[in-house]
Amino acid sequence: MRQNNMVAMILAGGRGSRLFELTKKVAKPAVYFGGKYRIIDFPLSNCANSDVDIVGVLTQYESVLLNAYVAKDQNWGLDAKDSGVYVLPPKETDDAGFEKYRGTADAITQNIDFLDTMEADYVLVLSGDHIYKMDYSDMLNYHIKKNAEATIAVLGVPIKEASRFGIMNTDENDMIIEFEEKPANPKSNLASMGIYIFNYKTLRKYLVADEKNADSEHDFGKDIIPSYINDGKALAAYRFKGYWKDVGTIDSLWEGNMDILDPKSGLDLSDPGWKIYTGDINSLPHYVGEDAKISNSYVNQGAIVDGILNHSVIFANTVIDKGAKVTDSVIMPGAKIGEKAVVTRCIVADGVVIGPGVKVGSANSENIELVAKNRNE
Amino acid sequence: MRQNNMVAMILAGGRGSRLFELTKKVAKPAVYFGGKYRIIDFPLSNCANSDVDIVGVLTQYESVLLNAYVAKDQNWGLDAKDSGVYVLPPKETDDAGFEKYRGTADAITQNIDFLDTMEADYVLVLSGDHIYKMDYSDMLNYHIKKNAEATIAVLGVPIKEASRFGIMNTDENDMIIEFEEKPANPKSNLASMGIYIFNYKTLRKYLVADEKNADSEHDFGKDIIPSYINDGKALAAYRFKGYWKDVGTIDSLWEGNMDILDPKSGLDLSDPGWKIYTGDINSLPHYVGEDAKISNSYVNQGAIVDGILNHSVIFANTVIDKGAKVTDSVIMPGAKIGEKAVVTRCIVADGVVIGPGVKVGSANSENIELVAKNRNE
Amino acid sequence: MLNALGIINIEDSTVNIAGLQDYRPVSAISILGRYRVIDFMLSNMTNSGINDIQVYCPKQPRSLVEHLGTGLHYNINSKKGQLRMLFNENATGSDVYNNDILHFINNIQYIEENDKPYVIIAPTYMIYKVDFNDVLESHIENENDITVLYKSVDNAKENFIGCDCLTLEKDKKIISIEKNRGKYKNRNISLEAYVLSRSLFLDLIKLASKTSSLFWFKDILNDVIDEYKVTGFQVRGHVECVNTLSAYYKASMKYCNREGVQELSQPSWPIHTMTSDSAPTIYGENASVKNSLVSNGCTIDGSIENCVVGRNVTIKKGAVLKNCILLHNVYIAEDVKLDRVVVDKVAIINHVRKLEGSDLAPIYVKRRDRI
Amino acid sequence: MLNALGIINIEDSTVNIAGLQDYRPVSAISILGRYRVIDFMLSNMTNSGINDIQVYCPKQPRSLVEHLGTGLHYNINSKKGQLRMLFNENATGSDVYNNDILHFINNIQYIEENDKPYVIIAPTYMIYKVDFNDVLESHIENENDITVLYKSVDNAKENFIGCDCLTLEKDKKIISIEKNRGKYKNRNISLEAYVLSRSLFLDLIKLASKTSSLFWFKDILNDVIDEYKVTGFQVRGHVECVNTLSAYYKASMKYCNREGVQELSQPSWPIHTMTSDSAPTIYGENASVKNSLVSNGCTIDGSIENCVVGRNVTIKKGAVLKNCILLHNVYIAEDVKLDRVVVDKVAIINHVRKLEGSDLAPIYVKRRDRI
Repeated sequence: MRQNNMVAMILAGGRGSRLFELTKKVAKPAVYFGGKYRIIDFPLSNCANSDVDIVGVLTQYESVLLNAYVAKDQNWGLDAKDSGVYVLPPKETDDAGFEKYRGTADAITQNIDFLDTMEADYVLVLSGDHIYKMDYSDMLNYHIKKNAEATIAVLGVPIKEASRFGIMNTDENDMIIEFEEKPANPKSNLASMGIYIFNYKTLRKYLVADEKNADSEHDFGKDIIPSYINDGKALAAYRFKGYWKDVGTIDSLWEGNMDILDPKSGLDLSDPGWKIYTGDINSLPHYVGEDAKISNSYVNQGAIVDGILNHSVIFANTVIDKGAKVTDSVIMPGAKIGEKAVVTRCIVADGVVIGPGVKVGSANSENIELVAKNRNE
Repeated sequence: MRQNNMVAMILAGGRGSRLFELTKKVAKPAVYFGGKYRIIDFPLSNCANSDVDIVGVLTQYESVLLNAYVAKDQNWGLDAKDSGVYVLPPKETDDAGFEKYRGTADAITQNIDFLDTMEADYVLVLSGDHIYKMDYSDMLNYHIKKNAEATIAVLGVPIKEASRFGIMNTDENDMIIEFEEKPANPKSNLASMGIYIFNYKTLRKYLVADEKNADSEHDFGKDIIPSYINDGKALAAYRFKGYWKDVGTIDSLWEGNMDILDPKSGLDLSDPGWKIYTGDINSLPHYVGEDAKISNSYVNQGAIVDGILNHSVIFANTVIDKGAKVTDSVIMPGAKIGEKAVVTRCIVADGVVIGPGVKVGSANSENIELVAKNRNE
Repeated sequence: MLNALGIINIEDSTVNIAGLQDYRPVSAISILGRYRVIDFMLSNMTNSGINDIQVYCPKQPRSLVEHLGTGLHYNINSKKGQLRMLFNENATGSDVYNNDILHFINNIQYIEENDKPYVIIAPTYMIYKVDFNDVLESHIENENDITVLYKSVDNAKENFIGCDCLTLEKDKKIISIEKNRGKYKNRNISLEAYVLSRSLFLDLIKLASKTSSLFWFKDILNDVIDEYKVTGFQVRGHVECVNTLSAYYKASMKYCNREGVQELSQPSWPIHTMTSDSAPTIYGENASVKNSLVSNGCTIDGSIENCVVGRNVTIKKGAVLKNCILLHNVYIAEDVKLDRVVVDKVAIINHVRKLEGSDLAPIYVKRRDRI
Repeated sequence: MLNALGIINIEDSTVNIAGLQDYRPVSAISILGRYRVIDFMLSNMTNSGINDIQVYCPKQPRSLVEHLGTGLHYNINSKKGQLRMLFNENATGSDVYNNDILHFINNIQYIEENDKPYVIIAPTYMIYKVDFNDVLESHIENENDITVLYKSVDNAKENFIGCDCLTLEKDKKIISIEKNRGKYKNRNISLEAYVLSRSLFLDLIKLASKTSSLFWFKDILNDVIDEYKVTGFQVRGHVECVNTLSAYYKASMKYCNREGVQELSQPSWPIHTMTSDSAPTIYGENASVKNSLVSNGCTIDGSIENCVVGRNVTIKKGAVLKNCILLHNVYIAEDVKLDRVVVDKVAIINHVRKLEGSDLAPIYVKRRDRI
């Protein structure tokens, strides 16, 4: 029985419309990343590695696959007796109508029953679509040491880009005195990462009040945090140093994948002390054929590579046939690249077949091409 | 990898309004039963014991606790790699609005994606609120032997009660030729138990068609089965012999509990070959004190009994204090019966405290009393 | 997470639970109806947040392997954490050499490759509650080299025989360790549970192994007591030492009352175990039960008083049991009378009409016996 | 569910995988990068719907206990089913007596108390695919007393040495069993996998135990072959017998090509194993890889050809490996040249610049060796 029971709530309802066809069938957090993983494996593995044993995943959009995926809590070792990953869809209550989550804060409000049942002392609010490794137990220790009501993880960004983010202005003790959403003239470069720790007791009161507030958008950044600041609650900024990336567009998803191939990026998935866990698949080690050439690439089990790979990320159960040439690309699970096909600066979606000799993408393209349908010419 | 992949879908959305306060906080399938269990443990344990490894639980009403409960699939041993219990709430789809299940068939229709993902060959439709033990693999073998498109489990009921049920009229081979909902003049005594096996491929077509039918109530009994009969599909009746009970009212819930105490009822929960599994709790064996008298009763671990029990069912973590007298009653988890209190023909809901000396219920009452609030006088 | 490697140690020959121990290691003996002895120390470790635990297994590991599984029911994360069972794979033929040091040496790579800074070692046969966070905190604050858990007792004449006792200075520094031979009433009993850095632990087991092939860890500790800062940490609350059949019997009886039950039923400190999914217990028309702990799955139609009853036990009408401990699946036929008897699992008492032991020498009925 | 108890048997001394077998039982030896030898037979059993399996464990059970866990990754229901590990708890000092019959006798209560009508026994060192539903169906249809799985081979001069071979009548009744001493090319090799009723199995192990304390199950089978209807069942597809280091090497190489990979990658018959959650493998600028099976977690910047590479292996720039099998966590330094070498786990090859074995005698580099 833990003394500091911190329950994580992952906001995984994002429609991810800028990922286009990749999110036609699955919600954004279930999109594939890094040769082996899905995006949501990152916050879930961070939880497991940080001893956060109870995780609610708040889903809403087209989430059959996402729900089924996170329900297998043993993937992240979260199947011990008092652990668990719980799928939390918007719910019908006894007296209210049946409605979807109206905002990030509303998503938590609708699950107050869940947090009560789990006897949360602290609530850790996470987003389901960022790639990073963070020890939330360190953040909790910091939160406790700071005697804060809420702690927000922040990342130093280049000051000229700061106006694209929610910016936290802090005092000399790193306590937050002001929050500005996308300020024209940022006073600080500390961007909110959308990662919050709240003392549940206080948060619960604010959420209940917020629910009744007709003017509220029920959002943490827009409503709850400003209320805390107004009321003079102690709000700490927790500085994170390390790799962090929002992979919300095709280009940034591609960049995140390529970062694995760059030792300088800071994204290391092979640290045995902080593994990223994911669903297990039945497949042999990958097989590299007689005619393969592979350099600077990341290849998962179950792949069959007989072609030429250069600076690419290859998921499980793919086939790269003889003479095919894959450069600067991401090939998602089950995709097949036919003989002598040429794939350059592309993300090939799962299950897509590129016919023999077909060329997709270009070395000089401005944007990465998403190949979401079979190509025979 | 199983050749005959049968996926179970448990309809667990029932509001259970005739169970009154017991379903204020939890959905009917999560209501306690039998000293240790919840109602939904019965279909879930039947699945586990019948080698049905993938179970969808279709919930909608006030289901935080039910969802969290069934999500711990290891409770029923359904946590092996290709097994799982999946919570399936009504969903928002890409193009449609967000709506709750409109009927039993609609609940399955909305989860066609799930059944497709799980590569179902057969779909076993179950209800979440019946108490019985059934080997669904025997029913599947029968279904296959009968070469049926659908098989419906039926129970022989006294003919004079048959007009309260959905009645299956069958030919000499037990193939269903007619279905009558609550017929005034029943031609047969074979009542549908609401347990169906469908060949998924055919069912999928009927469900898709039914979804578009504006006149349909999207119900298996009212719409899908009649369509099958109209189209001359082979529909088999599977005769079930054994204990079966719908525990949808306070009186029937009480009767079900009392049936455990009656060796003649046919409800035996102690068969090591067909265990009913449930969530594990941390508690010692039950403790029986110096002044206790117990006869004809069923007592779970974690109870402390220092009073007098007669013909009663006692759940975990209850206290029956010195001199208290509990007769013909069901005491749900965490309830406390104070010194010299007298409880007769009652269901005392979980966590309820009956003060010292207080009398509830009566030996001559027509109905069982549900005690859902603390009583101090 | 507590940043220490938990080590569940084996016990030496001072522990001898006659009868019960013939069939399984002490750690796997049933206690209080639904637990095994090891559940108490494992729950101490996992409730303290230790997620990485090595269990050293004596011979006859089957029941322990089955009971522990992968540790999910003790709340050990199955990916980040590990409940590892280690066997004395190169055991020597003569049991006298198969001490804890040999176990550690035979598995030393798994201690060396661990990344935790501290180890917390404890045997299973001492039953008590301790939060190892408090122990480790005190260990670090006091800059101890080795912290030894102990309990001041005033009943050492009859209990804890063969256990180590500590002589402490005022600041709790331990200046000597000797065996309790029952000479004095008041003693600081060592619980044989130690906190130290992993590197010092490795040094000590290597040193022990070089010093004598008969040495146990407690022997090397005694040898080096002057070289290190070895300090006692007193455990609060009640300690039971289960090192003989009568101690096992007494410990069981100590918890068989409402206070004992409440002491072990604190929601903040659950005792984890493997569930057997038995149904509740059914009491018949003729049952009479007083001051007893009764597990699930029993069918009781006889009379019991001051008994601890394991799961799936049947007690027929007319049977009268007083002060007995029944392990699981025991069958007691009609009209059998038992007093102060420990009945091992799956035994059937049918033809014997009466058995009577004493507190100091309860009668033991063998596993699967039919008498 | 297949209504039979699965029994994973130990192997006799004809199986001797030099080197690898020093550290773990044959069943726990790594094969094809991410599997253990036992995975193939266990997957046969669970894919056939057997949910109740006993694994008899030889000495050194640690790696097997960890690999098997509670069997969730083999799809064994954790409540209704059971993957039970049974130890030779009363093993005798002399290994010659520690045959399968003694293991069975020492655990006979777990066979007696089982409720399945049939048992299906198989060792792990024969690797093939079989659906036991077909075998059991044929066993019942033919009214066999005992069904013996076999494979007709035409390479028995060099392979399957020491294995049993069957002489069959036309209706596949087995009339005699003899050892394969490599005299003939064509042989019906017994896979030492048997289907029989649980009651006959119990009779035979008791009979064997009475007949001779050196008897294995296959010996008693030979003794009673005229008394029962003992019939062969031929397994389709390819059988690999991993009974020596060179057989292990050859079997690994047999699957190291696109056809081999596809043969083992049938979605309808997955090979289950315990995942280690390694990241994908990273290939550097200088990597050159041909015809190799490469597990996850590797960092490869050297050159490999015809190799089977376990997880978390590092191969530095300039290293050239041909026809090698590397177990997990092996480190190959720059410019090392290896040909026909089997490198056990966690070994580091640094100072030795060149090693060259042969197909018949591949070189074996020891576990945790630093050379």
